[in-house]
Amino acid sequence: MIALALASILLPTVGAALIALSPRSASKRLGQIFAGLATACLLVLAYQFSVGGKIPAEYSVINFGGVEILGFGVDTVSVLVACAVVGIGFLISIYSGGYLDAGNREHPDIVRRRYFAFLSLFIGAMAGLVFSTTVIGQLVFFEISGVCSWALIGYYEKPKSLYSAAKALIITHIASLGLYVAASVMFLETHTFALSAIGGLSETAKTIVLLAILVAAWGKSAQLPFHMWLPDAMEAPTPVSAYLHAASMVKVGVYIFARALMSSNGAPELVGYVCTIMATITLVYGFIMYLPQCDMKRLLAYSTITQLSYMFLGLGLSVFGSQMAFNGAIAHLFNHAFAKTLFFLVAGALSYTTGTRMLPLLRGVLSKSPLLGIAFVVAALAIAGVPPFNGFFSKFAIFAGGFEVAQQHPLLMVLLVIALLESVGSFAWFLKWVGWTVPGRPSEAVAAASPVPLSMQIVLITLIVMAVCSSFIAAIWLG
Amino acid sequence: MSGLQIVNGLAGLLIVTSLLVVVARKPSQSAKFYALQSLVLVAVFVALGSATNAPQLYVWAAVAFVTKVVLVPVIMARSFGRLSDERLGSGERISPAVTVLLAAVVVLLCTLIISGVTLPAAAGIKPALAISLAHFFFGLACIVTQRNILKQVFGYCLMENGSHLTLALLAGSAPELVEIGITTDAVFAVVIMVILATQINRKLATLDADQLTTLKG
Amino acid sequence: MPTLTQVSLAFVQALLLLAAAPLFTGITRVLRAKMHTRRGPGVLQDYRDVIKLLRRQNLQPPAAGFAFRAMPTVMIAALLTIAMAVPVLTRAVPIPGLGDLITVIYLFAIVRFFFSLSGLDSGSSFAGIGGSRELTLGVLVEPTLVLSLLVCALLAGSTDIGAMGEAIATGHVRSAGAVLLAGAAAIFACYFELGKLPYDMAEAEQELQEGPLSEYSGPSLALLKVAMGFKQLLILAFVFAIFVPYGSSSDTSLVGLLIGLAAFIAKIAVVAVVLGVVENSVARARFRLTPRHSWFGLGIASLAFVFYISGL
Amino acid sequence: MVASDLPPLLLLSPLVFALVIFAMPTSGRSARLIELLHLVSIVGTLVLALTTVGYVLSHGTLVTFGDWLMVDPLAAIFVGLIGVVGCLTGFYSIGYIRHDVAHGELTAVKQKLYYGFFNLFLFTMLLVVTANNIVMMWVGIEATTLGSAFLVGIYGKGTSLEAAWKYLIICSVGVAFGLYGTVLTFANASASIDPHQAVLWTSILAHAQDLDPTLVKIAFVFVLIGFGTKAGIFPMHAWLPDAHSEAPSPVSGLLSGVLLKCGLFVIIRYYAVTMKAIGPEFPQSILLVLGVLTVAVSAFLVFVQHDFKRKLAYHSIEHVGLIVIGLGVGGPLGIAAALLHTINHSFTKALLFCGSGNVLQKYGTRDLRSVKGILRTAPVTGLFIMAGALALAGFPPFNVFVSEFMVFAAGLDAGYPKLMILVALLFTITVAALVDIIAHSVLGKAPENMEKSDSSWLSLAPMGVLLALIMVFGVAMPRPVGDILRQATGIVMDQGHATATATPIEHVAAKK
Repeated sequence: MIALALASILLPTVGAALIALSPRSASKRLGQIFAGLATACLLVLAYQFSVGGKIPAEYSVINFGGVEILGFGVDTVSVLVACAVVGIGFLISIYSGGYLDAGNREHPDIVRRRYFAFLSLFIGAMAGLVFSTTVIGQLVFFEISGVCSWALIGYYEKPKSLYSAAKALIITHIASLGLYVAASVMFLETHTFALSAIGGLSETAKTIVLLAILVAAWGKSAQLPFHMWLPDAMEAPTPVSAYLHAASMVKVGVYIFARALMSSNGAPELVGYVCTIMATITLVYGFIMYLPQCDMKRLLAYSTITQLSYMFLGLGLSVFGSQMAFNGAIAHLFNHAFAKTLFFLVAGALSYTTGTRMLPLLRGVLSKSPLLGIAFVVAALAIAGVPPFNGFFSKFAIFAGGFEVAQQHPLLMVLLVIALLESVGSFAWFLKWVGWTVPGRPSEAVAAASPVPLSMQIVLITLIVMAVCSSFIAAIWLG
Repeated sequence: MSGLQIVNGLAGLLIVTSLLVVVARKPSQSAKFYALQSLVLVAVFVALGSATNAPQLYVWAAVAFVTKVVLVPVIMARSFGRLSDERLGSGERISPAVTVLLAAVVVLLCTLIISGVTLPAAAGIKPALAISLAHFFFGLACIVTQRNILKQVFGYCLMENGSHLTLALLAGSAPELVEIGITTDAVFAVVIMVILATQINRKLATLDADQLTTLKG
Repeated sequence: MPTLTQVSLAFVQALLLLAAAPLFTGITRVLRAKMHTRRGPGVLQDYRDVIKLLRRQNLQPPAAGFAFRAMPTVMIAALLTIAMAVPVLTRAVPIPGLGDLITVIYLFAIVRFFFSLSGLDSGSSFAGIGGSRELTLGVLVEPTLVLSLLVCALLAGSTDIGAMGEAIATGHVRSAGAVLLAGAAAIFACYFELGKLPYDMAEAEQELQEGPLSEYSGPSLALLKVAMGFKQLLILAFVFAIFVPYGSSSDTSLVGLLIGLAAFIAKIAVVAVVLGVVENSVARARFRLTPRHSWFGLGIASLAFVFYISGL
Repeated sequence: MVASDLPPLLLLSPLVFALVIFAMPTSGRSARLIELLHLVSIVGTLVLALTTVGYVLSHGTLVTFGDWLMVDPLAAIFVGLIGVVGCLTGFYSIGYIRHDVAHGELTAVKQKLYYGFFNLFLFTMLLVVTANNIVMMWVGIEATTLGSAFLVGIYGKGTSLEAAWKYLIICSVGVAFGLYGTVLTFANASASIDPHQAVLWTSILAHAQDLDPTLVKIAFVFVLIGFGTKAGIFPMHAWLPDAHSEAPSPVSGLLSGVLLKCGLFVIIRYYAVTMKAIGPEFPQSILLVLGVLTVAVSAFLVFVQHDFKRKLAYHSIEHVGLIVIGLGVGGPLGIAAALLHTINHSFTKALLFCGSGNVLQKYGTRDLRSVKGILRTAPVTGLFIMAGALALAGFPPFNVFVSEFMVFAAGLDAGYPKLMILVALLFTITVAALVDIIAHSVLGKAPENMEKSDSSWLSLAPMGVLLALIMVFGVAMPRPVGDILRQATGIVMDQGHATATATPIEHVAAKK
């Protein structure tokens, strides 16, 4: 199994190197092939793992002076998340093949090697991060993914996009100091970097390590006070935005914190309070920022921030003893990946065909392009948490788990009520835009739209299916 | 006066001569004063050698005489005479009067510092030791307060003389090879500085350190 | 109590110096004329001037007050006291106790004080400026002089001028460097006091530093003229006594005194020549530059002091 | 050949070649011959250096030439560094200087002098690190200034002469402080041991507890000022950006990669003595303060520079600051981290300076505002610069990440959490500065009429080797390097061989 996990990390990395060395025309195919291979590996791994009875396993990869520097672990959570991030990476690669061409109305472009090289490397780094069992390993992949996101956000090389890219890099790099601290403290306390050692730390050290990791997680997941890079990062090509904000970059934060909690063997309540309170604050902030947005991508950016807050809320609640909230958070991570990717790709498809992302200009999508219209509706409802779409189930789990533990913790009750209100509010707001955009007579921009390329259509359909099914997959998988 | 008192007295003369080096109008004049100063240094070596019965100091004295009294001043006088910068003027940042006061302050401070040293070798020669340290810093002050780059070379020479004196005072028994190594290095340093100053004067037609400010930031 | 010999020696010495003052200025004038390759007035010209002035009427400006009137007398008196205090022919001070360094310095200060005061008191603006300049110069030079002589006194272990000269001449001081520096500074300061080029031209009365003289006439002026030369002579004697007492007699025997006199005259002659050369090789410095130079002197003096402290 | 001949041979090889090169006639035909001689010299030096290091690793410290020369594991690190970086930048020089001669920026005479002084410079640096005699150490450092001042000013332009002058004066003056410190230490030691032994670092260290504490303190301050000037520690760094930016690029690489480290090497030697004589508190607090100041000042200066090489130069200052912080933090972990960072920074900075050389020759300017699209005009160079800049910014999997992390961990261990976080934030500023280089110069729109052509393989090959080294040290540090670092740390801590067998990591474990 470890061979498959390693393959899923190394294949995209090798692919990135190959793309850098081969001629430009081959870069698209190479990127797609290697992402596909990695996805295949993971699917096989998932199959073997579930057949084998889902027994967690860990493997040391690099040791120095008797200390494990890099190790990989396979368990239910890592396999599930890895499948999502790599699989979506593969879908994005396919979609990008159609998106980045001269027919793009908003950004006519020929594809450059840089794009697929970094995308490939990104996929590899994400897989590495997910499987990593040491803090230092997480840190390494954390930083690599930071560099990749920087390269991809700045892809168009306009001053604005370069600025946004640097901003994302610097803010997440500052946040990564949390991981530095966590790794150092752990090493100095226990002489190992293994995540499993968190459980054996003293209470104070554990609090420090968890809070430090939480800071790093906030940075990557664009939670307050590190949120400001995310809306700017919309300068990236839309498929990249989709990957960054749905499946990869922002999920890094949630994931490393989730892993730390899993290994912590009972986290201090302080960590839970900090996490839930900040999540709620971010939630409210994100919702308020919905209201003035007209650019579809910026709207989605703030929506991402709030959805991530739900995950942190779930993780924070799990500190008080709710396994359901934890599973809900992980499931939400998985579900949101598909739903948000879909939404971004719809936005991308709209800008590809119509040349604009401004919601007020977009009306009557359904009649012009039924696929895009349906995808828009599905994505919006999934994000807003309407059954039977996936977002509903994981959010429900988080709330259910939350109310369960809130009996003993009145403060949590307040936070949950606020979150619930936000949930209703965002549902209303998304409904408003669905009503505006999807039905009716096509507006000028929509009427003049070009057809959606085949590769993009395939990806959209896959994602629509996943937006319905993913929560069931997650529920079955996590048991 | 005892032998060590002579050493101390001569050390005092070093400061006086270095003042002359710094205050002198023309670099070629400074070179002559520098030769004088080095002569005093040689005298200190000889006096110290006889006072502490350390014959290797005579070798030092001989080496210093050849290099510092003859070689370096001759090189300087010959090459500096040819360089000129009309706009520079005296090139002092502070007036000679302040320079002298500065020297006084430096000597005073160094005396205070040296008074804390308990090394047995320093027992009878603390004043000279203070002077050697002061001489070192005075050379540094010369580099800082003079705009004329040729004067800065003299500043370096003064610093070097200061540390040389310390070496002789505290460690007269060092192997000769050490002393020869240091002296050779110093001579080379001066030669390279002279070459470079000549090139600068030829290329940029200036000797003013304040004109050398193209590189900033 | 001083003995009779001592007192008489002091008086003789003082009167001798007073009498020789016009001669001294006359000689320097002649020397200068020679160096200019011109024929100046003779050596005795200053005596003739004094005698002529003594016969004139003593006038004073209407605004002038007491200080103006008293100044010539005070100046001559103070200078005569100095002349009795400074060892000239002998190593030792003629009247013990009087030849104290501090006394002498203050007597010189009194001279300067009255000299400038009279300028201010005369009511003439020209003389007033001269007076204030004289004071400025005092402020600039005095510290150097005091500091450097203080170092010498500390080194010699006494403030008695004779004892200082003795100690320095025989090398019984701890620090040669400090003595050299202090000597240099003191001599430098004294050069200011001499009122020679490049800082002043004592005999050219229109020069501003001599401004206080401009309102005097008749016998007062004669006294002042003599006093100016007298002062120069005394300053030299003072310097000689401390730094170059060689040749002066160590007892009060007649032969010794005569030898001392001869040595003194020789020293004066040498200095006169040197001064002449210096005066002819430099131009008059602007008054503005004077502080810079005097600061340099102060620097040297402080360096000497530091040398003393560090025990060099 | 006996092993004790190795250090003298190592020293003689570049010296002799330098003299031979100086003695060559300067006709057009001899240029190739001189290049060949130079090549033989640098490769010979590399081989000898690595042999020496290997010997030290397997047989322990090598002392020879009447105890005046010594290669212990600490020195071996620097010997190896000089060998590797010297050889690679020397090799890079061939293509670079050929280009300059072809474009009339250098004459044939200058070309000969360049190679002569280059080898002389290598010799002087080797002299510093192999010296056991502290006075010889000083002589070596001073000689490095004299040897390299010519290299800095070789173009003979106004700016390069100015840079050479500043370099010469500031370093000579600084190093004069070093001499004073050396003399004080020597005098201090000769009070308790035989003067002929008192010049030897080993015997001073052995008798460190007999030294006069006041003098040790004064001497350490002098040494720090003196050799810190050479190392580029704030506030004595003023010469560094000028010299680095005006020197030919391979020389900049050598200055930044190795020369600064030679200054640090001497400081480390005295640091060991001082720690043993008066305990770690005094030297460590000074080092920490200076280190943090250095990092703080240079971080902002890196950011505002537009000149490529000046930016890199300030960056070198910052990393020197980090090494000093590592030393100041102390403990086995801090010192090992500092030493490792020394190695890592050398490789990375040499790579980037070589890259800047390619850029300079391609674009004719070092101004980053007018250099655009390197990746399009010179793809391989662009790729190297990109990798180098990311490595320097401390991103994994490159080597700088490892040692930066170690310094950080050591700082937390020693109880300076706030300080370390401050330093880490300051380093973030330079991350911004470095990605800025990539964003605006490596990427970006290439100038219209510039054809796509990379530098010759002569220039690219050594850069490739450097990048490979960077990757190797980042991903899997070779075991011998780990061993030698551990032994060197033991020397600095003066714990002899008894405890030096434990890894730095095990040291920490043992402490708990």
